[in-house]
Amino acid sequence: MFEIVLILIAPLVGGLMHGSQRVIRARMQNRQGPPLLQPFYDMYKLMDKRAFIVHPYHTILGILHFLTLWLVVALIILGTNLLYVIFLHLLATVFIVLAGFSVKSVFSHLGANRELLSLLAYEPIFIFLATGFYLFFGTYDISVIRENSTAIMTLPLLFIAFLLTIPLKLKLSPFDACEAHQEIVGGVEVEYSGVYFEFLYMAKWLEYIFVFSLLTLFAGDSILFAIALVAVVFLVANIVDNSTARVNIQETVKFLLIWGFGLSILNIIGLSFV
Amino acid sequence: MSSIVFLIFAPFILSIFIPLMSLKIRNFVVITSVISLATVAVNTTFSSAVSFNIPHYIHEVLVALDIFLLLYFLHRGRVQNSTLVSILAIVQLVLYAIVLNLSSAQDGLDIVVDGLSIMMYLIINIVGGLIIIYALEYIEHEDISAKKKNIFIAMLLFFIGVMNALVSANSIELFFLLFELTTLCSYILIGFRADEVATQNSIKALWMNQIGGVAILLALIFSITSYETIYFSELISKVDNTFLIPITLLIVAALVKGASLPFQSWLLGAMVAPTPVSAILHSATMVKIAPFLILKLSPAFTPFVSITLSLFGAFVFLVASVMALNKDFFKEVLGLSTIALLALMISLAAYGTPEATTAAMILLCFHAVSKALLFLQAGILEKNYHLKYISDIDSLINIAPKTLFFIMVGFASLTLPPFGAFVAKFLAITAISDQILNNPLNAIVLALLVLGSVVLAILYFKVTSKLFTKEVFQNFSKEKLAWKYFIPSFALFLLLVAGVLFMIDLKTIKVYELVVPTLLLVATPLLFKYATFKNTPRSKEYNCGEKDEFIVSTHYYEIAPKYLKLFSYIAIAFIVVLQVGGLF
Amino acid sequence: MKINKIEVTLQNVVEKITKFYDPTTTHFLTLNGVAIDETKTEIQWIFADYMKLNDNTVFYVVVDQEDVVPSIVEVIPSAIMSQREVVDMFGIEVQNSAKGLYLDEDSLQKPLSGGCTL
Amino acid sequence: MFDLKKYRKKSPWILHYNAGSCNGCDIEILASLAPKYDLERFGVLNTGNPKQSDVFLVTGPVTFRSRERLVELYTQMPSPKVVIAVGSCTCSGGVFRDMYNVEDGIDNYIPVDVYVPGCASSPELIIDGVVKALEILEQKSKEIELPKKLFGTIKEEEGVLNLREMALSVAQKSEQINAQKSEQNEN
Amino acid sequence: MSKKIVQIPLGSQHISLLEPVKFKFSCENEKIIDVDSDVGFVHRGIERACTTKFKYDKIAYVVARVCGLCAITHSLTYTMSAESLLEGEVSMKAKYLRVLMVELDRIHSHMLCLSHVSENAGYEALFMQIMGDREPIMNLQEKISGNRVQFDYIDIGGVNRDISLSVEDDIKVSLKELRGKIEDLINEFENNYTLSLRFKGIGALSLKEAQEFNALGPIARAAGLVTDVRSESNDLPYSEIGFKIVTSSGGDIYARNMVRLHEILNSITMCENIVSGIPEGEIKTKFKGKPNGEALFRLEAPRGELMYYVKGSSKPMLDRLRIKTPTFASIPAFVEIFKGQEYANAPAILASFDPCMSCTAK
Amino acid sequence: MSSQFIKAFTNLFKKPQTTTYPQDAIERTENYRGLIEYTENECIYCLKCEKACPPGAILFVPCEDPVPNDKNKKSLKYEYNPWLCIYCTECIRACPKAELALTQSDKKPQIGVKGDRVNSEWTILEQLKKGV
Repeated sequence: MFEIVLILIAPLVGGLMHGSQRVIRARMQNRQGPPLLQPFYDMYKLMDKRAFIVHPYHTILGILHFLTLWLVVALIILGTNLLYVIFLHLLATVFIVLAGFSVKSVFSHLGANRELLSLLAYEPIFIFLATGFYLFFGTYDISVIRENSTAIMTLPLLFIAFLLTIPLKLKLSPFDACEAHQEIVGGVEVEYSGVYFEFLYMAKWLEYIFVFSLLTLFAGDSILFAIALVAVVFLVANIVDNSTARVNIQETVKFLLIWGFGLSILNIIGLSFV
Repeated sequence: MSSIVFLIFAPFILSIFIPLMSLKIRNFVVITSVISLATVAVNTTFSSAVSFNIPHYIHEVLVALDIFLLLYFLHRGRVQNSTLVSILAIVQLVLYAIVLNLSSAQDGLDIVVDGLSIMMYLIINIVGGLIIIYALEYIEHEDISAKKKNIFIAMLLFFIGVMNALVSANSIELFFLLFELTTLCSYILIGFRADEVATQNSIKALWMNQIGGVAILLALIFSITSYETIYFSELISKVDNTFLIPITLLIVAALVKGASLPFQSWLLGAMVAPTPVSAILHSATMVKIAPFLILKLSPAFTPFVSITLSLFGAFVFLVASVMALNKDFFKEVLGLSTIALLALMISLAAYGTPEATTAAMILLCFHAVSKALLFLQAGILEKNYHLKYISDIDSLINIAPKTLFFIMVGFASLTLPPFGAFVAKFLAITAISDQILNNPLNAIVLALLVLGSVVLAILYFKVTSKLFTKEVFQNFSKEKLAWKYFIPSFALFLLLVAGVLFMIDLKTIKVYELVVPTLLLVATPLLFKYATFKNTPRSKEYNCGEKDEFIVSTHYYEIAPKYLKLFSYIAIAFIVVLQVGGLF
Repeated sequence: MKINKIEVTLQNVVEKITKFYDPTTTHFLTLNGVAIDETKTEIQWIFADYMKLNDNTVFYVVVDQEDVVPSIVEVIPSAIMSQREVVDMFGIEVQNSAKGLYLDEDSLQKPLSGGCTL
Repeated sequence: MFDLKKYRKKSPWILHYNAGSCNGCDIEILASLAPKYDLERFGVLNTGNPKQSDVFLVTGPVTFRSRERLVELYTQMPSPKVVIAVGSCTCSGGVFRDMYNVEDGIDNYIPVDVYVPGCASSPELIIDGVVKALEILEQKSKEIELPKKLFGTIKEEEGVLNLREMALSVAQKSEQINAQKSEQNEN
Repeated sequence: MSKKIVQIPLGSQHISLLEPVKFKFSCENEKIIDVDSDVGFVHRGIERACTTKFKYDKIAYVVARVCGLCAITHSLTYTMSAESLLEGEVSMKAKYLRVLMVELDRIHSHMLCLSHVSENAGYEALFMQIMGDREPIMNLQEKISGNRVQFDYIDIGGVNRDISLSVEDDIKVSLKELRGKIEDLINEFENNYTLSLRFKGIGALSLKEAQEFNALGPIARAAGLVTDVRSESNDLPYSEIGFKIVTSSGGDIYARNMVRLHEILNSITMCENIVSGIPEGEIKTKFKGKPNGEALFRLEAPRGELMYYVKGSSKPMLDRLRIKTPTFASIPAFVEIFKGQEYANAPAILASFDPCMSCTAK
Repeated sequence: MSSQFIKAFTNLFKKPQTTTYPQDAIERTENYRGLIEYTENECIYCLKCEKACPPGAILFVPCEDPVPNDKNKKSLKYEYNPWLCIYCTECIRACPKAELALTQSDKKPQIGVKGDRVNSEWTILEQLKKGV
């Protein structure tokens, strides 16, 4: 029962995180910033707006992206197979990429293509994350991982590699080339408007939940440690966001493949010697 | 036993008579025979393992046939001025002579039908049969004489017969003959259009495949001299860890047929043939020999061979996927992804653990179905819409929704849950992970595999998304498909769906994990069809306020030619290491 | 600031500018037109030296509406913009220069020429 | 349940277009997004994408070449939307009034809701303008607002609401009315 | 193969642009291979209006609206060229005040450019920081001239407003604070790794190209071309207040940023010198007569050399006013530089030129 | 990079730079150029300000019932368009009775809405002026 409530409020929690991220960013930039509930105001406003669409397929794919992502989050909360969740997350990405390519819009195409390339950067790390947990716990089941003690001491390099993917997934600097507002005006989301844009907007919130719930896996069964981990990582991610420029997508992929993926492999190889 | 004989001989006999038939009779005969072949193939699954010897006099005929075949190759080599073909034919003749001298009458089982063979029967006869039905329509759009059309159909049937025989052969000598016969079939089919490019590519296919023949003959010689057997079953049980060369040579033969690096160019050259040929080469026949052979041999592998081969397979998997990224020719993209996935199967099969073998076999089955489906659609695009290049394919969703649907299913089934290929990859990751603690090198295999599958996923989405690209105001049109196009495609689609049910039976993955994505994937086309957003206003794409049309296109990813060469050298190095590993 | 005015003809202007112009010491400022009366326009090529006090050189020629002004893009690539501007503003043809840098089809044509009245 | 309308003014996303201004107002818009004035405390985001914007900040007196772009961007914005003319020249042409390549204020092309004076408008005035615009935004209906003039051609399409087509028909109608009026005047 | 071309628009409306300018990039993947540009969006017809609509003594206000960023330089250059055709002498105090305003304007313009470059490189925090640091300068300008952007400070004969002692003190305090902040910024631009990925070696213009395309201002100086109109004329007292030419080498975005940052430091020094040594005198003297003859004046605007050509014939209306703006000359250079760059860098490169389209099209 | 790290972190605990503008007014500088204010009684109707104004934001249009002022011989009425004015203060410098008839206040101009006399209505006034 508790899980179901959690699943239902997951987007809202994500919205709160997004709101606090905006506030923190504003404060770090020495300005007042929006209210904490700003994402929800945006959401209500988008509901109220008349929407233009480009063509129905584009819109449907956007909605499916949101639903799939919610499903992914739900499955994580229910504590199912980690590797499977990661593959299902791929399906969500597929929907958004297809949506991006489905319109004849330059920026949407560019964004979708960067999204595809970023897949190359983070997906291997995610799969290795699952492998790391599998080797440590002997199972992919998230519920089992949550019930055991923390794995962070055994998988430190994987943890670092996973941290590297966080800016990419949350569209934070320096790895926000997929969204890149100043270059491609938001990428795949450029052609959405009104209530249909809301789905994409809320999907962004769900990405927060997705990333941070994966992060809590490193904390094992200690809830306090999990909260501390999320808070610290959230803060650090924001500090990095506010002290770096956006590197372009090639550099991003190169960096994550060499450092992120390299560290993951090292950690996995290291496991076999321990 | 009778069903096996039927599977082997019925296509041969039919293929002799088909060229004499008129159009209507031909279609009727072919369709009935294809159905009966498929039925018989399904039937074999219920029978227990069969094995028998072929009579002695047929042996003599087969030897004569073999020599005749090699002489024919020699002849073709001289006619086409290809020294390579000639030399390889001569080498084979010499080696074959040695083999004939060495092999005294052996008393083993020439034909052994095990579970693997039955699985291959299913693939060959069902998928191959569907492709032949499709070819009946396809060939009618080809600008050639009626007789040649008949010969084409006959060749395809003949090919199926050869494959049926090949997967049941236990004698390496017999295997060699059948191996050469598939080479012959591919040679004729690739060169079918008889223009310059086709001839060139068919010659290329011929000499490359002959390398495989040489390797088999060498393996045979070593096998006879060291282990005194010409049978797979005995060789595998007898083989000594210190002298694995017959096995490693057979692996080379498998790699040649599987068009792994550095032998990839013959399969890519095969694109010039009519599309059913590509379809049958890529899905049901020819290239499937590679994983089949590796699966057959894997119990005999030493750990060294096993890890080298899996590293090699994973390497080729990644490289071929990367190579496919910059291709624009639709069939070429499919071809390279075939090479990649075959390498993955080889890599998995090389492990020999139950999970890895299961993964390889699942992949083998579903790859056949998916690739057949995709190639059929490629042919439809080519014939109905004159589209060959991905960059030309815009708004297919409006022009040809059915074709698009099948293409989408084809691509989705190669990577996304709940389809078989996904389950196979899932199993593969688990299987390799299990091995990592034994040997850290497996982590590299896993890394290559993961990278490769992400690259492949990128490739598939890049291609499919191009089909979706559509302008704002464009009308939806209904697509008419000939039934001989539609039925095979639909049947293949049903097979994929049935595969999902089979996966549930497999119990490696939970039921809801299959049901949930299935629901999503079912919802997508339904929504596409019924959610039309009639009353929502449309607006044009955002182009910075400009009204011009801008050219949009998916990206391509160039790799420098020098890297291609480097990859080939690495592949050759792997093969050499493999042989050396076999020696010690 | 001082102006050195040098009169040229349409025939020898390119030659003279080629002789005068050295990209390391001089830079081209702009191509200027001054309407003298309804049909005649003075065309000026304005140059200045780098790091030299108050030094400007102006080559000028008086042209009719129908005359074709030679292009100096071969010598000075950056002149292309000002040539296009002169074409738009004065309606005087300059070799190989396109119209429509600033003005649309339906706006006032050759607004700076002597013949233009609003 | 609750009135969604009141959230409109809590989250205005702006689109900025320079229709030929001297960019004095543009840098002031930038300055009002910067820490000192920080428009984001009103929920303002500079999206730069007409499809997701509610507030259209226009600067400049509309030069000939920017006319079509201005209208194109305006039609791409979903209702309800408000248009703010920032700066004197945007309101009425300012110092550029009656110059030959200038159309004297954007309200000849699109309906303007708020006029922000000043040359250049200071961030203070821009904030005033935005706050004023938000009040107006809250009152607006969801009806599609169309520009006063439109250029170019449209693509034929049946069965869907094509915005450009609607706008064009409105524009043609208003042209006809104008023509009739001028005929009457002549008579 | 033409199939591989992607066309990417940048403008006329784009989030990274302040002004309408249209670039149509033909790209292979994201690599730009060809550029098609349209810069005429802002053409309003000021040159014609100055000879038909406005009298010579109002033109200073009109030409200020050519461009909001270098408005002061526009009015100053016009005023000086008109003054040279009239009878009268500008007092030394007015000259000092003019230079003070021009240099303050240069500081804020350079800072705006820097913030815009970092915004377009995806570094929002730095954008905010520089914009925040720029506010005191805007305040100073408002205190001196009464308006933040369009100062309308310079008129024929001198300047419009005197400077009070309290403002002088404010200037000293603010500039001192600013110097420290600029030094921090130099450190940040030099040492931030992600910024160097976006800036170093990107969008480079070689010295030879700079000479060939007649690039001007910070762009040319970043490429190593020693040119600054402030040392090419003696009409303004630049030599007395500690002007130094800042050059760099490399010609990439990084070098341009460095030139701008060091020029800001130099401008701060100059302003401090001016404030501590303003001579006594009238702020405005009366000029007699109507402009007669030809005059050509050049001045260093924040973006480079600005030229005015004025021709009058003793009438209240001028015969001809020609404005040659810095960006106008650099457009061929832009187009050349874009070729071969990644599209991802295009907005940053464009911003680093600090283009002023309303200058260009007038 | 590290200095920016620290700056971002310390900024989190600092008071933001942002003004609270709509709630609290912004301080005016002494030279602030606000609305042009006109005192009808002081005006001598020399029309110098009208001529001096670059954009033409001051018009003296003929009207039927002018405010009684014996200097106003042509029965003109002062009209001012704050949405056209560029606040250059040229009119005040031209005015012989500056600071009396025409002054620059430190009031900021009003935000216009639909129905204000911004553009099309102002055009009518201009035509009226031309007609004289």
